[in-house]
Amino acid sequence: MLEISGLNQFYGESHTLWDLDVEIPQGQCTCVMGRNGVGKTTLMQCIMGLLPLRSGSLSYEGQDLARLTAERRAPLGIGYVPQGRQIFPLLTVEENLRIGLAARPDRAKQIPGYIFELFPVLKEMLGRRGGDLSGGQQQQLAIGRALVIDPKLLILDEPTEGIQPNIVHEIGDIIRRLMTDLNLTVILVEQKLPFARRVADRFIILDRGRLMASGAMPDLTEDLVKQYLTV
Amino acid sequence: MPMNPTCRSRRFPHLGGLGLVFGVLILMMLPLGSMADEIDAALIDLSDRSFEVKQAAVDVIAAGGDPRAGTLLEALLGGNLYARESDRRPVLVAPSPGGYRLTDALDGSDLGEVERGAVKKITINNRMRNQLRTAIAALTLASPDPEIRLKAAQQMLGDANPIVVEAIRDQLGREDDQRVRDYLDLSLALASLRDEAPAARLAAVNALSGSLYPAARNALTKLLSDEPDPEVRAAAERSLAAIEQKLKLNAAAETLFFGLSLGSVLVLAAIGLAITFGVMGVINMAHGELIMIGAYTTYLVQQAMPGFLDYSLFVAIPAAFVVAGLLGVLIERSVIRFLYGRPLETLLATFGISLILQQLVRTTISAQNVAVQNPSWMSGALQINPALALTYNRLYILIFALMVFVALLLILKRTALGLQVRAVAQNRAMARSMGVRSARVDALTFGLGAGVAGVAGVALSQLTNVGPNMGQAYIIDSFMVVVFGGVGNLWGTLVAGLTLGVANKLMEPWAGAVLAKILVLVFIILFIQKRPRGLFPQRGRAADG
Amino acid sequence: QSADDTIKVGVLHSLSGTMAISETTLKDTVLMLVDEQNKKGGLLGKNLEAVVVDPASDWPLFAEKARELLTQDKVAVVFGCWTSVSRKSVLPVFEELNGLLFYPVQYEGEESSKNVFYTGAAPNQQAIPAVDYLKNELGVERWVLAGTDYVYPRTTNKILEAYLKQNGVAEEDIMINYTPFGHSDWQSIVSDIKRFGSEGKKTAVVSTINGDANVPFYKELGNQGVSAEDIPVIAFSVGEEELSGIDTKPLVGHLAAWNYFMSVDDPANSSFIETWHGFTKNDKRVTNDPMEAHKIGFDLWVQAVEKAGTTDPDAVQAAIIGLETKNLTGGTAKMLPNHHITKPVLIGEIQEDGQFAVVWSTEEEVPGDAWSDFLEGSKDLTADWTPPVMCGNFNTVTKTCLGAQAQ
Amino acid sequence: MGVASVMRGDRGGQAMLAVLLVVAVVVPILNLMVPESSPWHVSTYTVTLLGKYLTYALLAVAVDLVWGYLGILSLGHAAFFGLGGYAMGMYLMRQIGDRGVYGHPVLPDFMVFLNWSELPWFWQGFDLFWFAALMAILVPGTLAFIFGYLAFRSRVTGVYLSIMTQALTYALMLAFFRNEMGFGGNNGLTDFKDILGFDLKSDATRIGLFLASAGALALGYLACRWIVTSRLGRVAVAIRDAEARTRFIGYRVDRVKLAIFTFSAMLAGVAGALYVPQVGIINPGEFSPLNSIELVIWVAIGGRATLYGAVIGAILVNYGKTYFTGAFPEAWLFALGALFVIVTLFLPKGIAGLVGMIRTWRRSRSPAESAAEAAP
Amino acid sequence: MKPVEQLRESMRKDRQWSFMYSMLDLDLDVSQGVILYLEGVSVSFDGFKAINNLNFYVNAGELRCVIGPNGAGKTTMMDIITGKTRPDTGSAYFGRTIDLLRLSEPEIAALGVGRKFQKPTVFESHSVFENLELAMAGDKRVFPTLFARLGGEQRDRIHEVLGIIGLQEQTHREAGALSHGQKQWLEIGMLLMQDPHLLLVDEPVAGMTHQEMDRTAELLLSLEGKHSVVVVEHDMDFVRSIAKRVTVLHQGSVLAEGSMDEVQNDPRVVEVYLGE
Ligand SMILES: Nc1ncnc2c1ncn2[C@@H]1O[C@H](COP(=O)(O)OP(=O)(O)OP(=O)(O)O)[C@@H](O)[C@H]1O
Ligand SMILES: Nc1ncnc2c1ncn2[C@@H]1O[C@H](COP(=O)(O)OP(=O)(O)OP(=O)(O)O)[C@@H](O)[C@H]1O
Ligand SMILES: [Mg+2]
Ligand SMILES: [Mg+2]
Repeated sequence: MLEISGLNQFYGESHTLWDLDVEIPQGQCTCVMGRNGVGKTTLMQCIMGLLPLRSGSLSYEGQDLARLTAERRAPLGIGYVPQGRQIFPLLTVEENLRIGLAARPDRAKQIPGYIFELFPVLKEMLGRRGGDLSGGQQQQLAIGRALVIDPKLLILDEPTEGIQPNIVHEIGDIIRRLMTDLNLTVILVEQKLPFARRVADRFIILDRGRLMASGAMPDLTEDLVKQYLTV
Repeated sequence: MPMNPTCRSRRFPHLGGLGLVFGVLILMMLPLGSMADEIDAALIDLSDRSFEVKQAAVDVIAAGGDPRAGTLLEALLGGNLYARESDRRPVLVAPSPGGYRLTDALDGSDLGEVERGAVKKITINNRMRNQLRTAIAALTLASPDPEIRLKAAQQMLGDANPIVVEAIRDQLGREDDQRVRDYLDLSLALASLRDEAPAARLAAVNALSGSLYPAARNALTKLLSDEPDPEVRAAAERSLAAIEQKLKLNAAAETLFFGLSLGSVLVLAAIGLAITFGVMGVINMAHGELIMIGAYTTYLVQQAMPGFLDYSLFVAIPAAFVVAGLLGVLIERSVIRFLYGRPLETLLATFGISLILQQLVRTTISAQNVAVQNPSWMSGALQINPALALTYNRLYILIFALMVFVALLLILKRTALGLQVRAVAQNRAMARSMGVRSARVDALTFGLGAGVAGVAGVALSQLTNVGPNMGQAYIIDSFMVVVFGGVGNLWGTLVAGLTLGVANKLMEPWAGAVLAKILVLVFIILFIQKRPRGLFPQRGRAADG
Repeated sequence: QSADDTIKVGVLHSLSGTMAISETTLKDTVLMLVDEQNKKGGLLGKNLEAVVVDPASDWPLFAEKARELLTQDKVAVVFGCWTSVSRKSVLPVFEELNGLLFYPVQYEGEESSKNVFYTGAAPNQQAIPAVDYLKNELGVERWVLAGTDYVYPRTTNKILEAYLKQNGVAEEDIMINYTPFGHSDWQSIVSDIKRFGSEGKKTAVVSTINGDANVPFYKELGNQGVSAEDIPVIAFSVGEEELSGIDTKPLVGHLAAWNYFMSVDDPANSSFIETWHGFTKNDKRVTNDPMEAHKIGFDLWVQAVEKAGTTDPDAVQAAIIGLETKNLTGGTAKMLPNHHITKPVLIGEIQEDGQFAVVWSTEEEVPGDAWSDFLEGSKDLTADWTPPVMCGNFNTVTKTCLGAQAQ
Repeated sequence: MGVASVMRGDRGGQAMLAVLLVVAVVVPILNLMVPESSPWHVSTYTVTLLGKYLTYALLAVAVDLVWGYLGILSLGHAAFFGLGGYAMGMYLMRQIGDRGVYGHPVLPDFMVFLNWSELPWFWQGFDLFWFAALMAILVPGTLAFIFGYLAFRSRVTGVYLSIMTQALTYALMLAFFRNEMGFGGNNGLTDFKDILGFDLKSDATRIGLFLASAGALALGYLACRWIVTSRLGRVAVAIRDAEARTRFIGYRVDRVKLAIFTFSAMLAGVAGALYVPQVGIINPGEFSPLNSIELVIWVAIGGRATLYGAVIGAILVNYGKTYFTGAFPEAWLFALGALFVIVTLFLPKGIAGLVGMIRTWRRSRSPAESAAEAAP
Repeated sequence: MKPVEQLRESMRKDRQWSFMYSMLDLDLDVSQGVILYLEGVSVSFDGFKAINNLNFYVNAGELRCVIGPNGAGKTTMMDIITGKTRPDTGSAYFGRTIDLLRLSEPEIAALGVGRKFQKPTVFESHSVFENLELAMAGDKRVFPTLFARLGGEQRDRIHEVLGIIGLQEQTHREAGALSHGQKQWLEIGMLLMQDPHLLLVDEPVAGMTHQEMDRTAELLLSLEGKHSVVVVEHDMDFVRSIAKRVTVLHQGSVLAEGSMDEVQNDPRVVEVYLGE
């Protein structure tokens, strides 16, 4: 579904991502792992087009993503739940959700109802400013917002951060369900092994901006964990 | 030389009018023929250099009783009367291919075509204008057209001459138009104040109670100063008190209107900024110049359609919106789009743009102000009562400001653009990730703000100067209004503008214009201490960081 | 070097900022005068060269630019300034460097410098005759003195107030009102004027409202239905140029007092207007009073230079006093020892075409008076820049020269 | 703390001070000792101009201190500058003595003219230089203190604060325009004769004022440097970036702001006091809100939060103005406007940032060199 | 409040002249063994009751975990303690004597209440080192700060903390360029530098790996005894590893309180929070 090859990224002069070659297979959930500051978020932002690439290519369903601006990627069906939630703080919950409607291929005028089923809090808080929500509520809103655009590829950057345990659990289920129901492909950035193991099909491990290992989830050995995920 | 000596009175020029009416009424009874020569001479005198000679001539012509004298005098008053250079005969002119086509002013006969230099306009002065109006009034009080009679009655209001009073009484007997009757009644009451009989005076005093005509108040005040009869005095005092009371109420209403009207100007000037600055966060120092561009568009539109002044504004409003809006888009695409996320630098760049635009107007049009005309429906006033009139231009601008406000509110609250622009302003990267085409949204929004500024320029051109500096006059106030109202809140801008306008006007009578302004500024500074984020603050967790 | 065969003429008028509206025209005027003079063969066999700078309506910048003109460009004379504050700002510079400044705008008086020639009207050449006209010809008994809050209106109004009171006008029949620069909301003030004028006595407004504030003022008058017949307004700062920015229909009949009107029928004026139209390649451009003042000032300077045979400031100062030139309204302007000139006073009524029709004029020219006779502090002062007095503020009672010139 | 420690790491500032020192030594020599005919002569015109630029530079430094480091976009500094200027102007007015046009021994001309019979109370004491000098600092300082106390206590921040400072300036402008205020109305104070007994028209006095300005700039610069290199300076930047957070680690934001804002206002007052004798006039136009905006622009052009950038910006823009208004009197606004736009677009960090940009550019061209540079 | 009272309130000496009047002089009184008292506290926003008659006590030297569903009011409670939000009713005392509701945020901070925010906020244009330096305990009034110099001991302390938070390599990097997790650590470091009596730690391990979590747990446990710590966290593994006493908030008030086991087995807690 998404093929990344030879990707290099710089913040000013500091080389953050080094010659990444990653493949995200269709219909599966790929978990991106690594310690703090290895470049996971940076990679996601590159995929979303929020950061300029130094070199490399991104091919999404055969299309060259790198040549498209960020706002042209969402309509292709890429939904993004960024790290740190990035709610529009002064828009109401409803407005936060509506923003994505314009990018839907079917031009729907209504927020899909299943989102409220997934996150009932959002329904209760429809008229409240996004910025006023509690951290966990905001995180739920962020996921809901990404779903509004009816994505084919969903990028989740640490989506469970700050969410209460029962909902975390539920989010795991939701992800799996969406993948089967909507034939969704998911890229998940996650630090928490149990969750990652439960939800993801595949993993890739980054360290200092380089791809260190990848494979099917069961292949994630304690060795790898020790080497790349512990300090 | 004038035949009526009172005309030359220096101390009491208005007696010129009086004497004239006197003359008219007397001479109406004389046989017409004996006057003919004198009138002929008077017609020649109209083009004399001396205004005294002219005035005397007008007296003669008016007294001549010629049925066409009214038309001639009207033409003179309207500045349409010319004198033929060859024989100084007064003529009416109509432009024609070769110059002017002349008609005799008195008998209406066609005098052929001449070149432009062959006739000279007959100028009149202030005093003559007064004289002419009174003369025309006297000639037209009995006119069949009630509108003309009404004008005449208004003109004669308060005239104390007994013969005039007689004529008024006469007319009242057969007058059937209520508005005219009111004026005539009032005139008679004013006249009766001077009656010998206290009872008559008393009746007149009571009739005048609460009348808002300045003439009534003045007459009562004057009466009080020398009225011997205690009963009449008491009544006059009462009447006067009633008048004062009503005047006060009217004055309060007037002040409120002035305040709202000033406020609406502030709102109009600021509302475009409420978008470019309030919503988008661009510190747009060129906002004033966008207003200026709108005003110049009005000017150019009027130049382009000289015959259709009354419709010009309807063309100018969309034109200004488009011109200023496109300019806004141009500014946004060429400069501002590189500066998002660096709001303070937009200040710098737009300040530079404002300098360039000012100078551009100076070099391409002129450094002087240009004359933007008021369509006829924008001039004059809606007379609520004799003491309270709402000027049309202010009234329309107030309404217009509210319309613009509502339109913008709908755009921002009800359209996708409104939502998207707010999203982009709050978090550009995230908005783009959601598929919002931020470049388009920015350009459209800035264009909208600029276009609204242009539209404001159309309105302001009706009130004030149109010149290269006009933008500078509004920029400070506009920022003040937007900030005072609370950045990002359109309602805030409306309420802030109107509040500041009314506050200013409430203070102006006792503090004077300058001090009032200073006090309003101090008030704003102190008020902000209580509400550090304006009247309608952005609230919630996000706002207080 | 070319500097030797040209004589430089400095032009110190704001081309940007608030005053550009009025001053750019004067810059063009001086350029035209220089051009005309060069066509006539220049001066002292040399070509004139105009040096234009832009003090940008910024008063300290005026002083800086004056110094630049005098020391860097070494101009022989400067034509410039409009506002009083700009003149006050450059005055010390001209005195220090002994330059020559021709100042073309009507002003408040109370000044006479060795280095400045005041070719605009002093208060006695504008204000007092105007009030006389209103009083005598229109029978005005109540007065509104409305002005912008700065020196010129303050002075003029003070002089007028003193003058009116001397003429038996009661305190309560005078209303004084000051507004800030660029005041644009005249609703309350016009309404007050209307009320003040509706109390039975013939009322007139004497307006020293400056610049931009006039347009909204007149528009408001028109809209509130204050016609010239009810309450005439006589203005001292509204000329043809200002009117060209206003829709004049509602203003017909209001008055202005100046020393020149474009509409004056005089051959000199016609040819001036023709030259102006030719120079600006625009036959819609109007002429106005300060332009005439520059024209007179320029002619007098040229004559003085020719008489002195040099552009040396001292020589020109000495030579110019007493020189005469034709003004554009059929009279003569004479440079007086107090550095002011003689001027006729004309009163005009605004016409629909934006021109003024002269309705009254003084029989002969009025000599400009630097120090008003109606002000306490200055009634004993005179200015005389001829020997033996050689003083700009000479106290005729104590026979001393006051102030800085004393040293 | 020594000058050396304060200036450590401030290459731009070191260069700026060095240039300032050279100019302060060379210009007087070239003005006073070199004959006018020599091409090396520096005219008095130039000296005065330079002196003026230096006072502007000091003002810009004051603005940069509060804007660059504390994040307060003050549009009120023109007012502090103006107040300092008025204090000095009042002293200079009193020095005129009976040399005014009306020859009144005490009252300035405009008061005689307005029929004032005695000196208003607020003019008392201004015949003494030390008093006027003190006032030039204290009046702006006090105003800034009161204003700041109210505003910072109420947590007025961001554009709200900017616009309030602008309202303050605007109110002061209108107030000073009023003739009743007793500060000469629109004409302001002018026609000064001498300062401390020295004739203002003499070259030596001008040089003196020029040197005083240079000295004030140097001292002001060092003082600001000292503040920004202290921990308080770091707190200021912390406030700029995350005001609320700063509170939660225990700093009283309002007091930090108040202290620095007041100091900056005093500095602006000093600049104003030095400005007035050199340009010869102070009038309410100095309070114009647009002046304040222009001032901010000097700082932005030079480079915000560098201090020396403010100096460069002030001098550059004003030199540009002087030059353009003479060279292209009818088109100079195009040039100035374009300058503003171009600097913003191409030099996001102002002129001070140019050095950094060139360095990066050089490095990106020759990576080998940069590696060598980074090694030690 | 009646106008008169309002006036009196605004004229109160400690308000009017608060800049001359140092609250720092007050001593923290924990003689009852309790360092924080929240009693009957309620807050509502636009009619929504975020905190509802909350009673909450923390003992001196205690490490307390607070859990509860999203939106239960945990962050809001911290806002109240640190002076960011004023409650509508109720009282908040720090020790027996110090009324937190009368103090401003910096005063509270100066008294020894430190806080790590849920969303990491660090001083982006300062280096990591400077961030720590600014947070360091000490006299934070204007003039002392102006003249403050960094002593050797203080420098050592900063380096020690840098070690604890694992950011030695980043010492001179701008904090703005740190990754999310690194910022979390920096926040913790700043909190340590403040050396407060009471630490309020809002979601410290969000975005951390398991091992980092363990380190954080160790760190917090090491503070216990000398400091009082309130930790809010949703990661149950983490909570389990440090918790002695746990408070569960729900809809703005305390739902349950007790040992981890008690709480975990409380059916109400399971229902609203933990899940099966
Ligand atoms: N805006 C920036 N400018 C410069 N460097 C940055 C910027 N953002 C991140 N970095 C650096 O790039 C590296 C990768 O950051 P990134 O945010 O991608 O990490 P991450 O893997 O998502 O970490 P975490 O698990 O903490 O979220 C880090 O070392 C960080 O310091
Ligand atoms: N300023 C505000 N305006 C409106 N509602 C608010 C405001 N602040 C908080 N709330 C509401 O109060 C409730 C409590 O929020 P709080 O942030 O304290 O929750 P929390 O317990 O910290 O949740 P989380 O675990 O998700 O961080 C939430 O429902 C939130 O929406
Ligand atoms: Mg990350
Ligand atoms: Mg929370």
